[in-house]
Amino acid sequence: MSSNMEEKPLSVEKRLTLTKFEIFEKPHIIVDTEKCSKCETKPCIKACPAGLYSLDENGKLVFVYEGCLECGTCRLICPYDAVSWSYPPGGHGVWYKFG
Amino acid sequence: MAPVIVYSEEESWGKQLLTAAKGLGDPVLFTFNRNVAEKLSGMYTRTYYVKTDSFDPVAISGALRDVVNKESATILLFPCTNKGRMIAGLTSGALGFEAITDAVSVVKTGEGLEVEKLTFGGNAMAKVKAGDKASVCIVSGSYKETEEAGSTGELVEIEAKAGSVEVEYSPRKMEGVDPTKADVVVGAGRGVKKKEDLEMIKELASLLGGAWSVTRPLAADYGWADSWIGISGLVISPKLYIAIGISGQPHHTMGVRGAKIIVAINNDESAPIFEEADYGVIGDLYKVVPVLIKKLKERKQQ
Amino acid sequence: MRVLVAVKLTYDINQLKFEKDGTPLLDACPRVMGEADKCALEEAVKLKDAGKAEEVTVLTIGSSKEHQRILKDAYAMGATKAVMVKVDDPDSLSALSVARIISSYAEKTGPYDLILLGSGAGDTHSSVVGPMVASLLGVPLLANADRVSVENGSVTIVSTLEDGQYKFTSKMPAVVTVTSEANEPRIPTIRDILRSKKKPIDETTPEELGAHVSKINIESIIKYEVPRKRVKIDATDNVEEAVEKLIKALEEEGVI
Amino acid sequence: MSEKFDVVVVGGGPAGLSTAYFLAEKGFEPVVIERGPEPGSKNVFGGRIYSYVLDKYFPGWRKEAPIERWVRKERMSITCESDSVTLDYVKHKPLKEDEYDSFTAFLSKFTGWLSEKAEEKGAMVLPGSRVEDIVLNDQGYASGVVADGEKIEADYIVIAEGVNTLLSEKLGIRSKPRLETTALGVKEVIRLGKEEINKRFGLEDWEGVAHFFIGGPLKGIAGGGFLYTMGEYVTIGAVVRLSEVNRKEITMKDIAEQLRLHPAIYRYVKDGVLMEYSAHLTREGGLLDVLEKPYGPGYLVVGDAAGFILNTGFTIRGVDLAIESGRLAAEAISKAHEEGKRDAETLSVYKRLVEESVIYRNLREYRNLPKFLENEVLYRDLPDIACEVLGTAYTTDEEVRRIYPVLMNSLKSHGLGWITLFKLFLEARRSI
Repeated sequence: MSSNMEEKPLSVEKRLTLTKFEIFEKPHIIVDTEKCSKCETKPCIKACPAGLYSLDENGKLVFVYEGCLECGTCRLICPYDAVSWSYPPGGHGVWYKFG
Repeated sequence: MAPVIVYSEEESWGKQLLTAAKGLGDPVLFTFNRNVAEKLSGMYTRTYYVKTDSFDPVAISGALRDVVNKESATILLFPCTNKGRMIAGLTSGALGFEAITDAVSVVKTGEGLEVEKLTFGGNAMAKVKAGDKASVCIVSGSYKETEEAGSTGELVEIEAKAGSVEVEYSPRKMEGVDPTKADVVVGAGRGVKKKEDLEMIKELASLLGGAWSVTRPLAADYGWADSWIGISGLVISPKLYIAIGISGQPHHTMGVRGAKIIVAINNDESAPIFEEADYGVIGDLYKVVPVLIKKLKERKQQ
Repeated sequence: MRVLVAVKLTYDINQLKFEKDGTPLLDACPRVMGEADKCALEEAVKLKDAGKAEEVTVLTIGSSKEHQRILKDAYAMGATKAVMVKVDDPDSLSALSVARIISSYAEKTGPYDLILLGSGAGDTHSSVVGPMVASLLGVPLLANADRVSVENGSVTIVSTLEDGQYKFTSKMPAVVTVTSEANEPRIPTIRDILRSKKKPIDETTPEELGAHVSKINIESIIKYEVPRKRVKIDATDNVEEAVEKLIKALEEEGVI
Repeated sequence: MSEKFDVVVVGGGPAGLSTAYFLAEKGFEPVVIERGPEPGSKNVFGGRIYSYVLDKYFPGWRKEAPIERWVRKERMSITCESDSVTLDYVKHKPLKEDEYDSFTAFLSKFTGWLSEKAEEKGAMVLPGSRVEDIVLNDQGYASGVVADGEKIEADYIVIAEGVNTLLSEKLGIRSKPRLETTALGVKEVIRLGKEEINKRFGLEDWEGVAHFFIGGPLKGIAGGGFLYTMGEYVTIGAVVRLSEVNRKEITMKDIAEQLRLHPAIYRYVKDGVLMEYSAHLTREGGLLDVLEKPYGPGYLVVGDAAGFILNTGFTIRGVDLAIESGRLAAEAISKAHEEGKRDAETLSVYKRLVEESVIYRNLREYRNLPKFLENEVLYRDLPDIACEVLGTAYTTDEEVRRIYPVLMNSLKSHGLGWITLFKLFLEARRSI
């Protein structure tokens, strides 16, 4: 996998492959997407530094937990308290080698 | 010339490794497959055929060791397959030879063997000096198959000593074509959501007159197939490989690097498989594959 | 029964990065206990849990803090003894040298009924060390186990090889190599981790074991890329057009 | 196993490990429970640590801590689309190693070192376990924790969870951080090699640069960018208020790359190898964010979890304050233990100690800064004005270009009058 940088932006997906993860089989963050359907601004999409929140073809909010940097932004920014947020179980999740 | 012993249980491997062996010395074949022995004995200087009822690695390696001693050979070549690695390890351990795996080229120099080999899951290529007594496992596709028949080689039949391992074998249930021999292979990965959806993959494979297979999780975790493509499974080198819904973990891509053309169909633009592909189709496989099948059918009718 | 498990500290190849000139940045690459090795250890600990094994000794070759860490992790998973064979640069040992160290240790501290290893390391993936250990010790090899069962002094494994599925059975002692499909290694609880903290790590050296070792002579190591065309075809909007483009390209390549 | 510990520290970051270090020094046997697979594996910061605190408590640290570079150059840039204005502060006098007052580091590695120090003193560090809850006894005293489903008892609990302190929220002593005073930092680690870094930044040996900037890709956004030189690497990143993300057109996942490709930065990191991408929250409320009662029956709160973090406008200080709060927590627990008590009243000595310490001295001094930093003028107008004025000053051709009229025009076009500027100046004087 190449991480040599060129003069164009690297997608966040690509950048996330450079960070080490010990992914747990179950998600540590659960999003109640029912609540999201009421939310007009959906700030999570803009705010998540890993780009894990997006909309599907039907305009429904989709969240994936693999690649979560555990920053906690979505927990704070969600105006509808739709994000049940916790840390992954011991030994799992993001593993910063530099930090 | 000093003898170079090739271990092979398959015709195609026997021909690839013969090409490699010729550059190193006098090729001698060792096999427990009678068919292979008969077909290839005309190409090798000598062929040892071991009679055995089952694949007991210890018993087979014992027979090979006897042959190595008899021939006073110092270079052994193996296919870089699971079985090849087992026999290479057992034999080299007993003989005190070094074993180098994942080799793509082997050259003899004044100081011994110089081997180029893949490492770090195929992400890197290392050049190593292997000394003068070594077993080398060669990656499929590194050498072209030779068709040259030499003079009628000698065929020696030997018996393997009974081993202590009981072996039960159930052959791979082959639906259609063998991926290791096909010109076209269609591979399915985790992007394929349900087992029933494999039908679409199989249809595409049969339209192209080729074989289908899957990645390791689909075979080992979900049980959708008996074998998989990758460094720990089947290593293939078809003319065309179509990777469908495959992200491209190094262990998978290393198994398909011998392919002439690789096509990847995946909706994740950042999937590493695109780095390994000649043609990367970015799109939903559930939309792309049906259209591909439709167009190929139209093309056939024309 | 006594079980010996050999584990390797491997580079996480998914995290391996390269300098512009292709030199691998190994110093910056995270290292972990081999995935398959961890499954081998899990099999051993399962035997202990089932009351079939009394001793589970875990051995690794190396001398770094990370080697210590994986041995502590092994204790936390349930190993009863951890051994570090001190070698400064274990990655430069040849497969044969590694096998000699493991088999010498087994001979010196044995007999062991079962010697378990991962079927291959995530980084080098040679898969020859287990077979070599078997032949050095002169015991049967059962390799590439997707499933392991031990009953009445015999071990049976199921293995998927190129041409089908094999079931191998043999009396113990035996060497068994385990694939990463064999099980899901346990996640230690805090009490396990707490206990592991207090356990000592035995140290020895290849010399003490009388194992003759040699280094492999690596002349160069460089990023490897198969030259590919990397033509992108966008099928997110117009699938029909994209597929036509693909078929045309494959026709021109002469592969369909 | 019915083991009971003196002290359980939740979180193996700088604050938690320091608490354990100082406790162990006093003869306690603290246990640090860290959810990451190794100490430091969940830690992220910008890149700089101040020396004074280590000088005080860790003799010999300059020889053994994982120091990347000693900071010799401080830079501050106001960045526009195509040009920037930079203030460069360099210490010219040759410095001995023990004279540098700050250094760059990777926090994961630094924390790993702190963990070793704590263990040397006799603390036990248990990575790989997540604390889910604090156990309260009948009298409402914290008496243990639940980690990955198992209960561990202790006389004292120290909460060192960092910015997302879920346990404090569960205890009801803290509410969720507010968007207005919380910022998201994103960061990239780029490998360039030591020699190349020295060449590009005009450095010698292991000297380093700390570079802070506003504007550029962050134009009009309350936040700043940073660049630190590490031994073989450069780290770049941006820190942006969450309320800004809410209000403005800004996509956090792209910010780091926009920063990297901005001409003011790209020239420094060109041809590097990207090694890691990370993100972390930080508090920016200063004194407003500090926990009013960082103590309670049987527990104390330290470091980031207690709000001991300081944004000076140029840099965010956390590690030094975390270490200091760990020392004071150890002090407080030791005192309480001598008296055989664990009630809130006895443990409140911690708060008094903190108030007398370097932590409060600084937080108090900078208490008006967060408000000042909310001024949009700083991010929206200042970069343009600065670049326009200096752009004129340094342009010479046949035209007559005087600076003053340009300044006046520039101010006018940004709708800034003297009164606004004067107010801003007064505010700045009170804050910085």
